[in-house]
Amino acid sequence: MDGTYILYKFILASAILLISLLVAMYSTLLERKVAAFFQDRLGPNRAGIFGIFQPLADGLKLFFKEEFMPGDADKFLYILGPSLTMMIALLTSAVIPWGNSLVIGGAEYSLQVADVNVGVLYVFAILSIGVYGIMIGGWASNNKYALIGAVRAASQMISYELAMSMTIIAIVMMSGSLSLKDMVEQQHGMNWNVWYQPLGFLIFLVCAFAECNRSPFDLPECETELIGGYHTEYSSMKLGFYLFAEYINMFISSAMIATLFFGGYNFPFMDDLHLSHNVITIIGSLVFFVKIAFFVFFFMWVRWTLPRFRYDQLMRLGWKSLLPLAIVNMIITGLVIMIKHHL
Amino acid sequence: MEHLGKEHILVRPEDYDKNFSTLNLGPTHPATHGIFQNILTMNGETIVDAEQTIGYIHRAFEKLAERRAFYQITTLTDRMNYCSSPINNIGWQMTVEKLLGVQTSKRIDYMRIIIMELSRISDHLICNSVIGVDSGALTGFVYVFQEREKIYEIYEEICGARLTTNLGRIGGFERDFTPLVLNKIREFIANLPKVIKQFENLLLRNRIFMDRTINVGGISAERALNYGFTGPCLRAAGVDYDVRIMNPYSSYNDFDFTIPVGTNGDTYDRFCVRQEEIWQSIKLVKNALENLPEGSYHMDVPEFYLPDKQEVYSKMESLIWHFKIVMGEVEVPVGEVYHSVEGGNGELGFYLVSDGGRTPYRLHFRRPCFVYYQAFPEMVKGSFLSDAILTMSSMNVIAGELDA
Amino acid sequence: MSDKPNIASLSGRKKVVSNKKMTFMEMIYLPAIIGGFGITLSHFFKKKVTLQYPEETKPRSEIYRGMHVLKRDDEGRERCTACGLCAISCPAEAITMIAAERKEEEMNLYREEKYASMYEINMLRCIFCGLCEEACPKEAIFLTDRIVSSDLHRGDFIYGKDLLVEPVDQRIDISHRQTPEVLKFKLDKNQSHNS
Amino acid sequence: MEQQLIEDSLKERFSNDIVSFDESSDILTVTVEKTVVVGLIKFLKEDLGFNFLTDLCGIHYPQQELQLGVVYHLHNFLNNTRIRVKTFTSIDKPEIDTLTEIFSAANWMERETYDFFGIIFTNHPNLIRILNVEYLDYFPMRKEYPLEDQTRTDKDDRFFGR
Amino acid sequence: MSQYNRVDPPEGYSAPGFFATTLDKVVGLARKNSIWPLPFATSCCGIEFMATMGANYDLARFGSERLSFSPRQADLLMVMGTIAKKMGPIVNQVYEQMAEPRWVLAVGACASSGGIFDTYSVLQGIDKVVPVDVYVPGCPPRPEQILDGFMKIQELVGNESLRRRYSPEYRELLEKYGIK
Repeated sequence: MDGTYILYKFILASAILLISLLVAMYSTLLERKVAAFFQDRLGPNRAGIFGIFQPLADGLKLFFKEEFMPGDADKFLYILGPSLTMMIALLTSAVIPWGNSLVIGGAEYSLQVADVNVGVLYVFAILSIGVYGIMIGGWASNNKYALIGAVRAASQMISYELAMSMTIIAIVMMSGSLSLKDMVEQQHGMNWNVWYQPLGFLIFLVCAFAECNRSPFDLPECETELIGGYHTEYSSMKLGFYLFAEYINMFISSAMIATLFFGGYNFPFMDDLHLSHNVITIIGSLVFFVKIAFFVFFFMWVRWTLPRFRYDQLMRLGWKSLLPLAIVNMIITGLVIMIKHHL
Repeated sequence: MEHLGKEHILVRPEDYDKNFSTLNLGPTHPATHGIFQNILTMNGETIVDAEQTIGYIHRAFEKLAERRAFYQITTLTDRMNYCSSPINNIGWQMTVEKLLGVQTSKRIDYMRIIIMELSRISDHLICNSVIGVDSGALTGFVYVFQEREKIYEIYEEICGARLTTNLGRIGGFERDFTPLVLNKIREFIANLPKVIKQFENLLLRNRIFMDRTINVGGISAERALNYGFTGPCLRAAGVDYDVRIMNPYSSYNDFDFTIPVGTNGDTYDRFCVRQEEIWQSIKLVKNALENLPEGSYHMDVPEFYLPDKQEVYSKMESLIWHFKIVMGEVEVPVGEVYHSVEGGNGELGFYLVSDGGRTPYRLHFRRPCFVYYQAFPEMVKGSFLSDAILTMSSMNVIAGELDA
Repeated sequence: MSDKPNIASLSGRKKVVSNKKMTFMEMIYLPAIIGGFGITLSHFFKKKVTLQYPEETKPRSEIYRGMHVLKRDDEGRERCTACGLCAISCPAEAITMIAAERKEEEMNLYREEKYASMYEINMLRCIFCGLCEEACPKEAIFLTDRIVSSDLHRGDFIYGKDLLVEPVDQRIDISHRQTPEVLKFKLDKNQSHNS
Repeated sequence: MEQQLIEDSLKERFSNDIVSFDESSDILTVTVEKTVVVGLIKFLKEDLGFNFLTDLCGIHYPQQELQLGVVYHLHNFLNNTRIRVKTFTSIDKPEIDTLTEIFSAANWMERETYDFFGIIFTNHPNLIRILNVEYLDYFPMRKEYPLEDQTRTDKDDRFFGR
Repeated sequence: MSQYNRVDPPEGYSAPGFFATTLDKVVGLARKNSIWPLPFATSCCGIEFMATMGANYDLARFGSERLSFSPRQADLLMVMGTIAKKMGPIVNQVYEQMAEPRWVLAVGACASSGGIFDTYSVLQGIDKVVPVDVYVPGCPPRPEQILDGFMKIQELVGNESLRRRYSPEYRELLEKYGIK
């Protein structure tokens, strides 16, 4: 392995890390602005024009706020919780193909940090660890509301992971690969998976909401019931990590939706433009971010429109509706593939 | 029962060895909207038992009323059910009028109906939108609050204040409706249906919301009556008891309106009943506006209604009367009356005992939500924590009214 | 007769309004959810109603009950005669005053023979109910549409005459708070000693 | 239902214990001995259809022999009649039977009355203070106790007889 | 009367020639624009607070629409409505649970002074149990007044030194209220 390769990976990884953080940071502002606009309000506009410094203000304030540790808390776990959540949220971005490759000086540089050949499995593995951060935090706070929040988060995660994986299996069957890069490559042009898997997309979308603990599945925090849920006892930057992780998760989930169902960095008529490979790659990456932005917006749109589920209804929806539907979807996909294969 | 630590945190020793946990809901929980406490005994997320503590904003209204002159009591009733204070004000004024035997003119009655129905709208708007907030849909709340803001503007134009209005006087109103007021009301009534419709579309037939509310916190008509339910909560259980029709006051019998009822008294029923009552109120305001007779905006109540200012400035007798009224040295009949109006939450009663003095000898408020909130444990037993919160907000417990 | 209520109508105007049966379209969540999206999105592009408060202000009603003013008459004399009716009518007991006898040389300062040498309203206690304005037989105290500003010290809220009495050169117009009859009466020159 | 009819049936049943009838007031008012009040209300509910307890409150007349009173308001929904029942008790031993067996609504109302006036409702399931702090050592609504918070510092009582 | 009301401005802040360090300024600016309130709404003023949060007045413009119902996360305790004596210890406890730096805004007559309720059961102003930074008069105050009070708090926050919250004067003030 030569030095250039390490340098390139290092730059790419830092760039993606930075972008994730930046996007998450500004998602917080976007969320507040979007909420305001949905509600006929203006939203933050005092900190800089359009409230552009609002996230900085929030971050700085949280940073300088008093560190607080409840008397009966488990000290180690209490700190571990938010750190784990934050770390895991950032890990997923490694396997997402942010764009095709750039050719510089004859060498090809892929815009994916790691093209793991079991990328999908990696994502799921990481995502399912994510809930530990919440669980540990909720447990360590030694607060009943936090505990209820943590328990809810854990059970919610388990129920929806299953349906989510089932839909992915259908996709995997179609692409015949577990690598995200391959999956994107197969959706070249307008050949997006969403056209073939509308039901799968719907299920995946719902599960993504549940995995991110976003409304209408925001039971673990659920302000009006559990005050703050798992982060009730957290203050200062530890709280900041939790809130931040939520937005990073949202960003990553949107990226996953775009990658799996909306062709990632592919866009229609990309072959008809007759542009150089590098330009196409850059446009592709931008398109990818537009797609992500739309889904981030969609996440917010849903939050400010719908009431939330009740705990048992959430379980019922997960196990009794989404899981059977996902299985049916999988079987149909299998049948269609089989029939096509034999024709 | 044993107190550990701060007095408001209760731990029952007999629960130590059971697998139940207690959850302290309130007094500063976001869903209590106002202040009261529920100590829930929980089995997982299921509520086994609930124990209520109230009185966190007990302000001694009744004692205070014994030290305040009759005309000053509107400032107290304002702060009782502050979501619909004009109803309380007017209810109190009608109680005194009943004691004095004053019959108000149609114009005053209709003006009162307009104001009372507007405040009923504002009361129900806030309650129903808060059910939305508690179920996680915040946006509808902001939409209807813009309409509430318009009601505030109307109040402000009528009496000069937004929320605690001190509106109306014994024997009528302190000033007439100006054309501006009438215009504002017309405009408001014309615009409101659109917003209500939109609000209903957001929630009413949305399955998530229906699942959250149907068969949640239900109570049978029988139990509801036994618990002294009135208002939307009783009507949701299927009993069409409404003071406006049973004991028509203020010429309510001139108008035709229906009494919406529910079927089994659950949260969804309460939501629907309130929503329909808003529609009925819109109709009532419209009708009352159309038929508003001409005439004076106050009756001749020499004991309480201050003489015209120009007379006070120029005539000695008027000045003396003015002094007498303000000092409270007027002849008030001895006696006792009970008068009730249909408040935002139900039968709002005033039991007034007068000994002829400046102040009431005893004034007891029958506060609807104080009476029916005690059924809360029975209504939430066996349901989930989330249900308890929706039940609580759909009962529209106003702390000011609850604790007096 | 038992506990059981009359299932029939008490009022004869009963109408069941809640329909708990869901149609298939409602069962599958999506139509209502998409409808909801439509509603929120339509608001997204609507003109915002927000008032940018410190920069923009909304005119308050002319009869808004805000901070009090102690009026002077046309010749700049204080109208208040310290009769105490406002203090008695105040439900919050926020008004205190000390009456004093007017001296010969103060004829141009005070309208009546008795005046308030000290007049204080505790603005933190005050509930702006307007009863003092109604009780005043001398057109001396009125509420205005100005608002009392917030402050850092509790003691600073006791407003004395320095803040309450209107400055001679900056009169506050309160005529819209008065009935047309009073305004007409005030035009009457024969009655000018009264008003 | 006619007032007369109610009056007659009550007289027939509780003739010895009824202190007075008052028809002059807005609602038919019956004053009874405290021993029978619960029985009377039960009779009103079960036989005369007064199915709704509108209100229950205390009252204090320091100058009377039986100083403390309880006032009940009942409502017959079907005939739309109301009735007011009063009963009085001495302040030394203020005990009245509870109504919670008949009306669940009476629970908090009685607690409130206890809280304000110190009237003890015997056999009440949970007769503790409801609105006031538990350590309050007097019954604030009795006439002899002051209204004001004694710690108020920003009021000058010298003026106008306050 | 005012000695127990408010935290005095930091020593030397108003003195001539004083100027805050850059960090102080920046943090002050950040804090000022990100005040997360804990709405302690008990009665009427709470409804006006809802109006302030609503579309017409929109407290969010100041970066404060994120209500923190958990005291740990809040910067500003907004006490709105009557605080009865039964409630007093709870206000104190909530204040105690808040993480530094914290400010208190007493909204409305009842919270500030007891208002019309000069009765045996009502606390005559929350400054009896917690130190108050800004009082907002009115019963209830208009949303404009609440915003005014809020901006006063912002001013206070923006001008405060980073370290003041650990100063001996501040500790002494808290000790007066029995807060460690």
